[in-house]
Amino acid sequence: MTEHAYLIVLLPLFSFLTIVFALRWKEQVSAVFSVGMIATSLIMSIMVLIETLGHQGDYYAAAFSIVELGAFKLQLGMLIDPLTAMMLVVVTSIGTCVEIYSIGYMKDDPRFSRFFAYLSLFLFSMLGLVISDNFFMTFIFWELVGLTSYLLIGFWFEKKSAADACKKAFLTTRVGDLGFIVGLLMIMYYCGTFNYAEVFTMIGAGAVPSGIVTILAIGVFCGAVGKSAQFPLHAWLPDAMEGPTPVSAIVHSATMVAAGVYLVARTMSIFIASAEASMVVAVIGIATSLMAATIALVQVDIKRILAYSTISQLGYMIMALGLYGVDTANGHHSPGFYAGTFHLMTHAFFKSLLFMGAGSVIHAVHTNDIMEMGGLWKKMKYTAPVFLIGSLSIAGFPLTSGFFSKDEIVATTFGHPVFTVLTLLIAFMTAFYMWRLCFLTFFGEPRVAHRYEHAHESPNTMTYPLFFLAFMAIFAGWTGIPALKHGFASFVAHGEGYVPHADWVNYIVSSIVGLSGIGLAYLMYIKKSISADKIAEKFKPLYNLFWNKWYFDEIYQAAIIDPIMTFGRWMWTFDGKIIDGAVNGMATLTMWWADVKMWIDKWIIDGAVNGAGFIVRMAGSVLKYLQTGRMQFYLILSMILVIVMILLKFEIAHINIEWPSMTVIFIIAVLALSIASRFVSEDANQESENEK
Amino acid sequence: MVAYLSVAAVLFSLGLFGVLTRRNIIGILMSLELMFNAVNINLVAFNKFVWPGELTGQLFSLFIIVVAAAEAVVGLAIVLLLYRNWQDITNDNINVLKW
Amino acid sequence: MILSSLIFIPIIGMIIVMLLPKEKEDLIRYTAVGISIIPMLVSFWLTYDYFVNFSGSAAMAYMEGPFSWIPSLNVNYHLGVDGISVPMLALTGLLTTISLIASFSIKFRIKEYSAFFLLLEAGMMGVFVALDFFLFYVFWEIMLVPMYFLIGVWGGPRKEYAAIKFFLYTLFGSIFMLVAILIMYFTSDPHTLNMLELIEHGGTLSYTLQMVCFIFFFIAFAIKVPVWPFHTWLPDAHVQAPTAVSVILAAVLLKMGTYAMLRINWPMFPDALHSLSFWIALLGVIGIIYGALVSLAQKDLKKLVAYSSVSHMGYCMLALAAYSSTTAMAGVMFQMISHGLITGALFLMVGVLYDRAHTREIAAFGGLGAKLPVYTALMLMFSMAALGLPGMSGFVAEFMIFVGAFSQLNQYLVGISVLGVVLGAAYMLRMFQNVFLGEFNMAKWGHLTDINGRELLMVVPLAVLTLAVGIYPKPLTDLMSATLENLVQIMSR
Amino acid sequence: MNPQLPIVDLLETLRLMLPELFLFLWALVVITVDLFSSRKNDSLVGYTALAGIVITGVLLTIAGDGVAFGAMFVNDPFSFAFKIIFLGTAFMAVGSSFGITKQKIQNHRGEFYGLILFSTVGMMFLASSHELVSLYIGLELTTIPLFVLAAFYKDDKMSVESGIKYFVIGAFSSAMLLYGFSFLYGMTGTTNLGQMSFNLAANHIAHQSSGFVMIIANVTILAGIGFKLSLPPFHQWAPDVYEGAPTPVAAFLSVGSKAAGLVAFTKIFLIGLWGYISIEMTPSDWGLMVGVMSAVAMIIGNIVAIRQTNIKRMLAYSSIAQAGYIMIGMIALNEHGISSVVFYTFVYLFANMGAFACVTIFEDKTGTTEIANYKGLAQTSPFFAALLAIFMLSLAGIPPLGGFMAKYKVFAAGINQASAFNVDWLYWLVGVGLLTSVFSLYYYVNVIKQMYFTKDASIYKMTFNPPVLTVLIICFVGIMVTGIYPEPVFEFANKVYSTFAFSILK
Repeated sequence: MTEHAYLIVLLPLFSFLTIVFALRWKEQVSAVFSVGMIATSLIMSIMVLIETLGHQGDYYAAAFSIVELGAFKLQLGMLIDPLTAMMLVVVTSIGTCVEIYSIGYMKDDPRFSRFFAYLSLFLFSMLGLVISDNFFMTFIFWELVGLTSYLLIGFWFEKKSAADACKKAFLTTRVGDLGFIVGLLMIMYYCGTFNYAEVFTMIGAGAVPSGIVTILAIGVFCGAVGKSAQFPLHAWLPDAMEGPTPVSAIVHSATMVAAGVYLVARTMSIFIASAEASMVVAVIGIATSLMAATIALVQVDIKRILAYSTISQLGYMIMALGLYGVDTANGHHSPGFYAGTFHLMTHAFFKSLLFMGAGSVIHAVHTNDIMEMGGLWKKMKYTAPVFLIGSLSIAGFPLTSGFFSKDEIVATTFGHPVFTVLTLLIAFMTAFYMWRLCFLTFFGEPRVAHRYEHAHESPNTMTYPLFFLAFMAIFAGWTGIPALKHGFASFVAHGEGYVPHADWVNYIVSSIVGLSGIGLAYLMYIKKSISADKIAEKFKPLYNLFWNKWYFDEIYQAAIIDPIMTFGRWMWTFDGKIIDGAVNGMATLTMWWADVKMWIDKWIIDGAVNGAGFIVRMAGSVLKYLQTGRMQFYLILSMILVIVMILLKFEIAHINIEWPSMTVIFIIAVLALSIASRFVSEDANQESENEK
Repeated sequence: MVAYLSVAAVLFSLGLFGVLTRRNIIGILMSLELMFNAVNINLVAFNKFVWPGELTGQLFSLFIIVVAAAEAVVGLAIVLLLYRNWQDITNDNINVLKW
Repeated sequence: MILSSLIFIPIIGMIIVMLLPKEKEDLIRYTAVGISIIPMLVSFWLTYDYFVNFSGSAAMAYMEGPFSWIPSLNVNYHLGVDGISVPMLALTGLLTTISLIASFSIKFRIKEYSAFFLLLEAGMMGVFVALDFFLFYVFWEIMLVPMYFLIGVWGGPRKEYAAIKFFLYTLFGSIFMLVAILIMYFTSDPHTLNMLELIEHGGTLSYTLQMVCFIFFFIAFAIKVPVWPFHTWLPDAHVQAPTAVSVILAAVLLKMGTYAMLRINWPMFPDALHSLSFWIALLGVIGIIYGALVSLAQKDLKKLVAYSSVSHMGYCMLALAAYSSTTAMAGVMFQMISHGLITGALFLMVGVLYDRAHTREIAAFGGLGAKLPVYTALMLMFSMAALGLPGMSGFVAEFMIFVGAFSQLNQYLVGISVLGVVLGAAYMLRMFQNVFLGEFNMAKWGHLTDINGRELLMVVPLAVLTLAVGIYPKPLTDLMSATLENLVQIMSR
Repeated sequence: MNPQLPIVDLLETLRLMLPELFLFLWALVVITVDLFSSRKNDSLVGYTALAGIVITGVLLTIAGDGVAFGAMFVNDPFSFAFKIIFLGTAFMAVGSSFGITKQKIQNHRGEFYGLILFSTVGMMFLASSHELVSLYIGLELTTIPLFVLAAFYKDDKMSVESGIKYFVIGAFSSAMLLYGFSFLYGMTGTTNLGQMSFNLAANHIAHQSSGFVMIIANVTILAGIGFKLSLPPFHQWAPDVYEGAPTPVAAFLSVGSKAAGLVAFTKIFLIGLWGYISIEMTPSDWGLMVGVMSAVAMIIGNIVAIRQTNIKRMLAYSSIAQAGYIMIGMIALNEHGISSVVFYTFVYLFANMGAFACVTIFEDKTGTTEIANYKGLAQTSPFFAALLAIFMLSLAGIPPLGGFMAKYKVFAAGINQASAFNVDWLYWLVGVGLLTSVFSLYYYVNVIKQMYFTKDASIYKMTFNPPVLTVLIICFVGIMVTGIYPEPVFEFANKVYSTFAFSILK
């Protein structure tokens, strides 16, 4: 099966094309078709996974060149290793769930089949990204998932907020891609190839200067920052929640945003060559995670809380990978790679579960505001439990997936005390805000009556996928139980791999942290023994900071977008006024020159001749001789120039004026005399005219 | 010979002066004749003093005299026309065509 | 024979069109399109045949001549094509036909219009096949006249200004070229105007003379490209010109500048090129960033596309500066082709909208995606192609340009130029959002109809090609690689 | 020189002078025919004149090359080329004046045509003259009829004014020219141009400097011819005279008279003063002087023309500029030089005469020469508009029209000379030429803009009478042929060069 893994990628593309060109008007058919395709992909992915489990070593498909210019090649190819196989299954399984879920969720949408087309296109891009064996191909699909994300966020483009959000998402990730491109260029320049294996070999062999590797790695990481919504490019992800909820579930929580993590994991060999770059990665990760968690504490929009939670969790993974890089570069052993990828998988399941659950809730109450919900437990018999399972998992409740993966991340930070403390703090906050969300949504009394009245359980197409995901949210993590000989850690491994061992202290500490978070939420929102409002009052500045998302949007608007727009407008003015002005100015000058003659003739001279004032006339009587139309003027002018010419010629030829000097002197004298006499007679003439 | 040439130069300059300053077109015509005559004197003088062998210069001056006469005729005819149209032969006033 | 036919069929067509009665407008239209199809098919066949038979070598194929044309000036009728002119010919053939189809919306003086258009095609074809300097210059100038009329008679409100500006600008550039041609001619021994021989000869010139000639040629071609800061004719000409003319202007005429640089300017003066390459790259980068920033501020759809051309052609200049990299040169060719396809299509699309709405103001629209789904999809595709999305031709071009330029030029400069990718996305998406997304104004734009069959006929081929080149560019690189490698060798000698 | 007159072979002389003699007699015939033809038959005289010109052209080919009257009269390719140009000018001037002879000067047709023919005879003599006296006579025979022709609308103030201006300035320039001639004679003792250059060379070698007299002679002659060529600073009469004179006469002036000036310039400076100049063009000769004049001509002509509203004045300034271009070829003393002058003049004949013919048609129809009135003509008279547009573009030098070839040839000559002898200022001169040719485009296409770019149709519709149509078609064909297949003309121009006097001397 492995050699036909490209079919996994191509089936969704086929689905997209078929829907666009053939099934556009047949809504149900297109949905079923698209689900069928992705389900087939899922089955094939599982087969690939099983085969990969079975044999050692990675599988490379023959690369296929799309550009070949001497040594420069751009290729498409497949690389199937455990990481790929794992991601394939994750993407296709969540993809299948989401598509089934969407049949119910998008039921009455006028662009129903288009939604499935977009989803198929997304899955195609995402799978392509996963399966790629070189940087170039990765970049291609990297951009394509950006496009589909743009399309899906802007699916309800009539809403201005959606239209804004899709643009924001695309542009912000593009900023990250900037760094990615530079990284790619450096890879091409220093390694001469884009192929992962070759690049890693070269870097591993130290063929590239270490300073360059750092820059290069940070460049590649920039791409991940954009795509995985890490600080400082995280601002687009919460806004991206304007898209339909299934989209949020798959694109903006489980798969596409995890692509950044995937990229870092995939190119881990570069990072381990540079401790500095890895440190940058880790710091960015933890900073993002912390910041997002604080924001999530105070938000009231259900999807935004989940979005910030996603950012926070992604930061976690990034941090883990970064620390792995740091440790490995320093020669230490670290579970970071395993922890990051493991959390990537578990997070994909429970976060998509949470999103879809939230979607189900929104579907029921038609609002995103958790302050308008409450007591939905009774109305939503299926949704509420699975949502709580998801929340337990993310909070790190013992024996859920989240518990195992989060423990590994905590384990990674041992040796970096600051990270350990922050990681635990974040884990606490995560448990708190998730359960704040749960308590406000499902428990207590309904706060807005009419919302509650209309609430209802979602159709089966929506709930069945939830069950599957809930199952995964609990048991997917069990693949990483240290007791397993051939668990996740030995399967998806970088380098020699990591053998996990049960660290009971760690288990207990993180269980306590998680449970205390849940407990605090319980106290505040169920027992109400601690007033949330009071705390908000007390820490007003902090609360405002969190509530306004650390003012990132405002800062970007003021510091980047506005200046660029202003600059653009200014440049435009510059274009019209200065550059064009210079060119037109030359033309105008020429025109002006032509005009000057006419103008002087028309106004000054004629004015003077017509006797308009003494001074003007005096000036005019001199300038008059510029006037054309009088042949004697022409003659005088030309004779003067002839004389000048002769004199110049003398000068140039170094001729001493000899015998006929009289002639010249005469001619000059005559000319001078004639000019003078013209003036005199003219004046006399005019005065006599004036007397008349 | 210098004397002859100087006379010619003076004559030429006088003609030039006349052409440049006369207001009456008839006057200009007369001044032009002066210039032509200066040329004639030059030619004849050169022929006599510098190149006495042939009569080329004198011949040339004869041609010039003839042609100048013809030219003067045409000129006077145009002046007549001018007078008919403008009732004026003052040079400065004839300047409809300009710019 | 075959190359001559590319030039003379349009001229014969022009004469035929002129002989038709003025009143039969449809007849004239269809005749013009019909005639333009012939050179299009010929150019396609030529591309195919070149690919199959000649693409392995860098030598000129289908040489015609040199036949003596004006022996006393050593002017020969000398045509030939190689890997860099063949794609341009196909592009010209295709876009002329498409533009003529797009010209169905022209409503008056159709006979003159069609005749001028065919003359224009002859000129464009001629530029791409000429191997004699004089011939090249003649074709280069021939196009100006029909272009002047096409903008001036059928253009927008400020057409006269735009037309004369275009004419004067280009002519201003041409005189520099003329001087340089004459200098080349008189310094060569024996005197010749044969480009291929002069390429050999150029390298032997003194450094000063090389610089002078290089700069003279560069000015001429840079105005055509247009390289910042010679670009100001472009927005005016584009905005005022009728749709089809904008298409041709963007898709083919601008390419002639870069083509000529690649064919003449670069290989002929290697020493000058080597010492000026940084400055050329700098101009390119300024063009990229500047064009993008100005596009960002535009209020008029067409102007936005026009300024985006400045930005896109900046990439060409950047790559051209990296003369020793085959990748960069391939990038130039790809960028030329893809810009021709994409910007041509964008102008067509803007024209389609303008024909219906009679305005091009971005702010006047909104939410058209709801009413015009097919149009929106196509527009989205071309916008994405313009901002360099993978899978489209623009991406391949930009990527190769970056890779090539990075390997040779100042790497900080290239790093800055990458910013253009984001800015490009910014202005395209801003436009797309304001026109197609958001709330739909039913009262104002309720009467708009989706794109019709004729318009699809002209846009879809471009879309298909954009995708084809983007997804599988290998045939094109195979077509050009031998020529490009040879060129790079000559340029870096 | 041999003091005895050579024995003249009368028949040989007659053969050589046959065209001139015939045309002279034919002019008399034309005047006579006018006396006997009825007033109503308004085109007989004109056709007679046209026939005479055509016959002269045929005779010209019979005449062949040779020398008569002791080298006073020389027929060589150079003179042949210019005679063709003169005859062509006359033909087109006559052809395009059928309109005005019908309306304005119906009582004086014979004289009108006769004078044109007389003037043409003068030019042809000029082209063949190889000697100062005959050159002077030829020049006067050219200009004196033109004085009359310029003032031919005898009841029109403007026409008369232009006549008197032309007269005074023409006579003045003759006087200047003659003054210079007299010094040339004084220095060399001969009026034969070929002999003169030998004597001058000897003189130059003997004294190592030609001295002061030479300079006076040089400058005054240049001034005299400058007036004929309307080179700045001797150009200012041209617009006034062109505007006032009857349009065909203005056309005749702008091409014929200018070509005559060119001939005179060539004869004197390139033959007579050949021994004096050196090929490197040291600063003490006329090259730089003419160069500056030509640069100023191109600048002033092209820039002032931009703001003209009257098409005749515009064409006048344009012709000043064109003279500047021709002078570049004149300065470039190489294989391209003189042949480029011939070629340029040849093309200029078609373009300018064509343009003037269009102006004549328009003026006959509407009575106006304002450019603004050409508005919208493309729709009512597409043929007329297209032709005028082509003439304008040719004047501007857009390929593939003849004007471009001519300019190319001229600039090639300049660059060739500059690069061969490292004459820097010649580069600049060519640069000015090129730059101003860009400016010139502006006013040339301004006419096109008026005709084509308006949506409203014109209120006028042009009609053509047969002769003027012939003229237009000849001009069109001429422009296209010289543009697309100029080789025959180039070949002839090269022949002119190879048989030209100074190349023999070299």
